[in-house]
Amino acid sequence: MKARVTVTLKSGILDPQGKAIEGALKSLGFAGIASVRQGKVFDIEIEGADRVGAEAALRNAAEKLLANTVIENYRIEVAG
Amino acid sequence: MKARVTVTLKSGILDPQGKAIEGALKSLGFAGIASVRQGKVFDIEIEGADRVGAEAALRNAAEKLLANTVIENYRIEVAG
Amino acid sequence: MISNEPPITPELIAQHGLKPDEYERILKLIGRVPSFTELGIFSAMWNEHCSYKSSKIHLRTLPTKAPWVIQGPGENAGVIDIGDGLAVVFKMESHNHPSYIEPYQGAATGVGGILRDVFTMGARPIACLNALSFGNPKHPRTRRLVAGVVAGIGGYGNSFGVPTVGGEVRFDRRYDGNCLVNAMAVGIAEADRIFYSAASGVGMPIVYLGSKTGRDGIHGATMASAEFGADAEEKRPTVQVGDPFSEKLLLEACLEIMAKGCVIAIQDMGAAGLTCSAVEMGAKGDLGITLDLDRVPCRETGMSAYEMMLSESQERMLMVLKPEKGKEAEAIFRKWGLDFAVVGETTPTKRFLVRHGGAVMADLPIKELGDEAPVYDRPFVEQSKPQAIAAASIVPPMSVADALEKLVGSPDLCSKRWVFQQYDHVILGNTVQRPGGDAAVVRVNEGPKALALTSDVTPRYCEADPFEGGKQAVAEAYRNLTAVGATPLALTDNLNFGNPERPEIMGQLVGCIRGIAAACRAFDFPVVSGNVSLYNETNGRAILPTPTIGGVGLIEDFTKSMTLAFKAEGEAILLVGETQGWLGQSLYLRDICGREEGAPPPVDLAAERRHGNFVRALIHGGLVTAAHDLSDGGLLVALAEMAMASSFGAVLQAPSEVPPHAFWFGEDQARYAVTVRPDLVAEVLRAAGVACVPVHRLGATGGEVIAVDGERPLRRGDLLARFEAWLPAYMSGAV
Amino acid sequence: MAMKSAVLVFPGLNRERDMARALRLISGREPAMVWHADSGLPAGTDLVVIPGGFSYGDYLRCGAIAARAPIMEAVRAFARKGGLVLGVCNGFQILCEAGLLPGVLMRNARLRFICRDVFLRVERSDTPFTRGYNAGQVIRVPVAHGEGNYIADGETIARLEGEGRVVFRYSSPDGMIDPNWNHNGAMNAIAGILNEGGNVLGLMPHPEDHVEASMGCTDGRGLFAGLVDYFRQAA
Ligand SMILES: Nc1ncnc2c1ncn2[C@@H]1O[C@H](COP(=O)(O)OP(=O)(O)O)[C@@H](O)[C@H]1O
Ligand SMILES: [Mg+2]
Repeated sequence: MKARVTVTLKSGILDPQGKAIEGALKSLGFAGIASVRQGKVFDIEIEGADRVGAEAALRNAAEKLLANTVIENYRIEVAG
Repeated sequence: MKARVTVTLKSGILDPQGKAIEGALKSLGFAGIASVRQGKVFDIEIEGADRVGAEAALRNAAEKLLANTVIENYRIEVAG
Repeated sequence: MISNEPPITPELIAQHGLKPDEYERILKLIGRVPSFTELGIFSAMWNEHCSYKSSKIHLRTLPTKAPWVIQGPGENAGVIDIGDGLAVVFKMESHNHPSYIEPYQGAATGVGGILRDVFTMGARPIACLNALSFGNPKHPRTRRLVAGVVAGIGGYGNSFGVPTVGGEVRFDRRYDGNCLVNAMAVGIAEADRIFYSAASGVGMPIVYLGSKTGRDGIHGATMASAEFGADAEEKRPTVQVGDPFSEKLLLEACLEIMAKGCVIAIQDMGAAGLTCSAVEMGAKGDLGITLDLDRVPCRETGMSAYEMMLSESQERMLMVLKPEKGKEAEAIFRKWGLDFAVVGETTPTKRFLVRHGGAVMADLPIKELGDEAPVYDRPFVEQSKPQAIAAASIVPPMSVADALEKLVGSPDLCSKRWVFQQYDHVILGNTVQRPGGDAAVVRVNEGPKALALTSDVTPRYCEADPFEGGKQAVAEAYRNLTAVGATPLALTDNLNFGNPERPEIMGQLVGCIRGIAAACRAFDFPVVSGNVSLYNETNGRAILPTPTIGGVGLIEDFTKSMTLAFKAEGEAILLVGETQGWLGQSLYLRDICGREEGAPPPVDLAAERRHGNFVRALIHGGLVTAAHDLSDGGLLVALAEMAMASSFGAVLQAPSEVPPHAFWFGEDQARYAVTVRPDLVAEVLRAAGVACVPVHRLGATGGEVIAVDGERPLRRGDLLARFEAWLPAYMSGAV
Repeated sequence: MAMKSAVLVFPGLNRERDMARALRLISGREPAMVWHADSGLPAGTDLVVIPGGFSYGDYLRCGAIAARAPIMEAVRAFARKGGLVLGVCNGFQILCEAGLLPGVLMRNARLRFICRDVFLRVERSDTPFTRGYNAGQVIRVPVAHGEGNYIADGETIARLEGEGRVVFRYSSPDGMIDPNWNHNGAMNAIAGILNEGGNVLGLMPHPEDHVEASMGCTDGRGLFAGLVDYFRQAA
């Protein structure tokens, strides 16, 4: 099974990289960019076909390692 | 408008980060993880409502700045 | 030979960078049409990068011996003895083309490669340097290349954990289409525990260590020797990615199994990875090698023999281990989380035999692939020497003060802080002199010994007169080491040139090597390692000839190393060496007068050595308080640098014989500026007389300004601001 | 009885030698080097040190993977019992990721790795880690990091400040707090903080690289000398 965990910064947490990219885009002449926030995606190959088990395991992995829940949110999608 | 640009490594390109995370997940006792690849997401707020223009601008931004097209692919989604 | 490989066509042969006559040679050698895998192996081994076919006969003329040389050219790195049972292991290598195509990864893997060359020999790396040449700042690509290359060098070295303590950054439109990234690594080993690449013993297991093999950089070796055309973009996907984390583990694991006495021979996998390393081990040991590719740890599925043999995946090593120590070695590698696999064995046949999926994919004579690969004596023309330019014939377009202001804020002379601040230059706690001085000084273990390290070359001199330019590059390295109080011991060279198939380019290469050789001989300053990078040209336009010299010197007591900053108010400023006011090819002529002409300053090798020995003796005798070598920009720029590094200005007079602009900005060689306590000036002058070294008193330190006789005084603080401003402003897009 | 220190070694750390040398020179005793896979600390350990570097390549997030290594359980237990723990640079990041210190260290404001000497104002001298300095004293030590930009939510910052747990701040050479001297953009110019118990310190700069007079600067000595003295008194 293929799964994707997307980790994004909680709103309110400042994002130096996003800010810098925002600035760079503006200086490259991209009008109308209001804001940029950067996050991470993890594309994970999982053995077996137990969707439910996989989701549970991934939530656990996100909580324990993939996301720093102090500053980050995460979303899990398991592709059939 | 909200848009998301997702940048992932081209297949075959070494992903040291993914490799290290894979190892960490295994040593944390997550069984059945076959592989992990890490990518980036950029959540971008765009002023106005010109979907088509926005997509064009984002493609341009991805090519020029957000993705390193030597080793990365990108995907653009503009949410209505 | 069973295989489902593509047939060998003239197109395929050409794509592999093999010339028709070279292919003929292959047919004669093996008496049949090569397999696809064999063609790949030949193309990797016989290309310029691995075979040195265009440069070898000329490299042989370089002096490589001295009583303190333990290993000269021919191994992964050079080795010299510094006493106390310690040896210094060092080498410089280029990663030019990959860095132009993918600046971050190209530069990063360049650093990774040269670090491996050093720890492969049993040394722990203690310092890195990097010599960078970029195109015109106004060229659209330059800023991105600078940002990417610098980030890549820092990204790899900082994470690996070696201080990056020195280097060079230059800009010239001639590098617009080919930037140069030359990385140097220096390590310390026990003199009686050096490891070499020659295999020995028949039936010995060949072990693969490090990271897994992927399709990274396939054809990287051939790419690195291919002239760029419009199709450079298509060459992109071959760029490999560096993993400094794995390299750090590889370092620790290798040093651990070396200490445990497990290793017979070791060779890192660099260009053309498995092919180059296996062939080198066998050829040097006069042994055959058999590889079983089914045992090679792969990252990707379905890799062909061709791909595995040409893959340039990083952070990999090949070793011949003592059979009885195999288990112990494997346990150590597992502990560090690295791959370990026996992939073949040594044989008595002198054949390079490669098996995959039960089939023989290659069966070739190993010596002809390796140390007996073809060498060329390419035709070359020596260009005619340019006319010397009389100082009097140059009308100064602005005052000396204005020129100084302009020069200290120019791309080539401005502070490179923006660059070296991105490199960890203090890690390991042994950096005595950080970037920004003449040579970096790095303490050896806990001292008292220290190494002085520098990298130098003046490409515009080399183009105007390859022979004098070659001499000057070595002379400047010699001066930089001397100025910190070090005794120059040996050097590594990285020869960057255009297409050697053009006689005028070949002439530059030959001329520079002759110049380097002459200087090395005159200074007892042998070449112990190096690297050649040719075909640095785009659409027929070559780079400036750039033979980078990496110099290493020894300081007996690191607490006595000399710095260039003024130390106190009211000290005498003395000029060591003769000044005619040589403006030909000077930065003053180029950046102030807008003319790139004339003969470069000639280098009097005997004077260089005499003046160097004199300055070193003054430093060791505690007679000087500051010392600085004179090079780009000439005397006044050097004095400004000494002032800017301190909190004192200077009051200066010029002698009348030489026109002021020529005296202050001429680039005459064999010169130093030193400061001396007033009460010691007489003694220094007496010593100079005895040593037949010309020394002139220029003035004294002190005050807030640099006041040149008859010129507008310049505030030290304002000069410093200009000096520091250009690079950050440029990188932020402001200029 | 000289201070007994244990230096944790994770794959990818690279300043463990600098740290071990500083501890040896100042405490007169070789520290124990403790491998990440070990489950326990040496008996009688006074001080646990997590040095700088790039544990696990700093992949994922700086310190994230190391923070979850087996040995960290032992460190947690050691800290819970009041044992002194020092984390420098990557060590600071690891302590934050492990939840032993609050907040996170983000990319430097200018997004570039920075290596240079900086000036730190020592805010307190009444902690085991800073007793070798005077409150308000300014020291010069090197930094070398790409992600040293300390941030935390308003509440956490308020608590840190309220409880006097900010012990080192980036400052000008004369001790002024000034954005021009805050090279990484850290909130409130925070360079080093304590946990609630005052027994766990994390800081970004490298005092261990400024401890030898012959190398030109000894401003980093105070931190180690203070700890040695603290344990001498205790004994
Ligand atoms: N310009 C040169 N001067 C002296 N020695 C050189 C030069 N170029 C290459 N060599 C030597 O030739 C050998 C092969 O060089 P190279 O292929 O760069 O080493 P490696 O295979 O370890 O990367 C090395 O020992 C190197 O020191
Ligand atoms: Mg090598």
